[in-house]
Amino acid sequence: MKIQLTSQGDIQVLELSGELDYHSSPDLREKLTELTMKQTPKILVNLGGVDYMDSSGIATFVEAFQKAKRYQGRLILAALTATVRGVFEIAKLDSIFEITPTVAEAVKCLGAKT
Amino acid sequence: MKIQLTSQGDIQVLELSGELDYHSSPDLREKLTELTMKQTPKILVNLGGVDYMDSSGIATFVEAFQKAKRYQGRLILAALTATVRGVFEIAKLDSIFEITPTVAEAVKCLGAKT
Amino acid sequence: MEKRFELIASSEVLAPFRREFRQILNRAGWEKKTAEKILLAVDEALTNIIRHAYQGRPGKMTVSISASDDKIEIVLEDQGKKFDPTQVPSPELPRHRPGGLGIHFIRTIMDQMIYDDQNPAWNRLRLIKHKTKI
Amino acid sequence: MEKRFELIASSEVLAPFRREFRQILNRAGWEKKTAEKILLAVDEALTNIIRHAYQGRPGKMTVSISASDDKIEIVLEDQGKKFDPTQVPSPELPRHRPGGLGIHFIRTIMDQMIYDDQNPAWNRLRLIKHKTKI
Ligand SMILES: Nc1ncnc2c1ncn2[C@@H]1O[C@H](COP(=O)(O)OP(=O)(O)O)[C@@H](O)[C@H]1O
Ligand SMILES: Nc1ncnc2c1ncn2[C@@H]1O[C@H](COP(=O)(O)OP(=O)(O)O)[C@@H](O)[C@H]1O
Repeated sequence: MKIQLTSQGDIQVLELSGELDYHSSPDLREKLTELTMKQTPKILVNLGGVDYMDSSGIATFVEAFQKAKRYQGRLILAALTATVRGVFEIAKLDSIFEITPTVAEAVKCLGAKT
Repeated sequence: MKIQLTSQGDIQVLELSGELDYHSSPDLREKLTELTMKQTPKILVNLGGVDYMDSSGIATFVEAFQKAKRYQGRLILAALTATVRGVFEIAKLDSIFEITPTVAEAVKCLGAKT
Repeated sequence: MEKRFELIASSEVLAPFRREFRQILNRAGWEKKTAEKILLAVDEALTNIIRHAYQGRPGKMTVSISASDDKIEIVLEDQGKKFDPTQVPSPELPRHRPGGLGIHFIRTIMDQMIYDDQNPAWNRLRLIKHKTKI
Repeated sequence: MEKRFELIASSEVLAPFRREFRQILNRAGWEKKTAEKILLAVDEALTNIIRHAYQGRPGKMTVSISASDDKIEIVLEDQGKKFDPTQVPSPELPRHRPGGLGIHFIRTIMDQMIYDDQNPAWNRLRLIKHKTKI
């Protein structure tokens, strides 16, 4: 699992690649916790490079999503592969999370301020 | 942790020696579970050789004790070293468990039938 | 096709195991979408063994895979804490709290999840999936 | 006297660690009864790191011991799940269900249990005991 943090205006972008499972999810959790502790208002997670995700990955996103909600922050998941999208669907979480097909749409959705 | 099972009349005697901690407690748990699954009416645990016990050891005994109670079985702990007795005391469990100073007293207490 | 893996119960074994299992599923003729789901179900069961059955105690787990033309059967065995996952009730979805989805995934993906209660010292879980729903 | 241990977060390291720690406590002049209690407190904290902070993920934990004439301070560090044990309420005793005693043991045995919340990536727990109660 590789995690890269960049920013686009006032949006913090986490770009993930590799497999997100019980072993690798603590790294993602750490990065997301750093962002939510700072009350980052706009978090965009680019999942385009993630070809596998299990319930540990889901749990990590649910936790960050709830934390962001508490301070009125937003967390958007973008560019999900079919496999990863399928996992959100089995969990019936595809309707709870804000999910956009592409990163560009997520940026538009969050309204980047530069 | 060494565990030896012998019997004295209708009493099943578990003789333990060594250190009872998070690492070794599953072995004890397995032996005790075997006895409680068979609804062994009289279980005597000889702790004379146990010079260290932590809360995992306590938890193992509490679990077996509750299981034995459910089928009206009895579990007696005998010959505790001062260190081990101290741990039951911090947990305030010394008054809940049947504890006897020696194995002979435990046998008498359980009334071995031969 | 039969294949048996003996794994150390630690999270770093998951990714290499999945790599090999992916190839087996592919060779056994499972289409990618379903293969990824079976992979997920088995990964969830192994994660539970690592996390809940052994909880940081050293331990082993074995995965025995039998793939025939029409179905796949995966048998998972461990010597951790005795636990029957088939008894866990299904969670209400969507869950708004983190966790508690693993067994639901296994149940949803596989056709059968059978816990074998015969051996007092082992957990043995059988997961079966048919190529065409029966 | 200062001593630092780097341990793998797995249950088999506990017994060998205790053996060394026992000698340190003895050399630092602690009477056996109190030494065994301090040993127990540290063992409970390490067990919690193995079991709850890492949960079967590979990880490291360090124990740094400073023993002076009048007190001993033990600092435990890990990179597992962030958790502040000082926030856990004391259980009602006696507990009739198994478990839930570890933090109570640490709290009862040590004079101070301080969780250092400064580092977002590390857990750091300080346990202090004075030779004569202050
Ligand atoms: N192999 C196992 N051994 C012991 N307990 C287990 C096992 N698998 C699952 N459990 C228990 O069942 C609960 C639900 O499991 P699961 O649905 O996989 O969600 P999660 O692991 O995220 O909590 C776990 O929290 C745990 O208490
Ligand atoms: N280092 C830790 N990391 C995460 N959670 C912990 C940690 N230590 C304790 N906990 C949580 O606190 C609870 C109480 O701990 P404890 O009193 O040691 O009893 P037990 O471990 O037997 O449950 C644990 O069940 C666990 O949920």
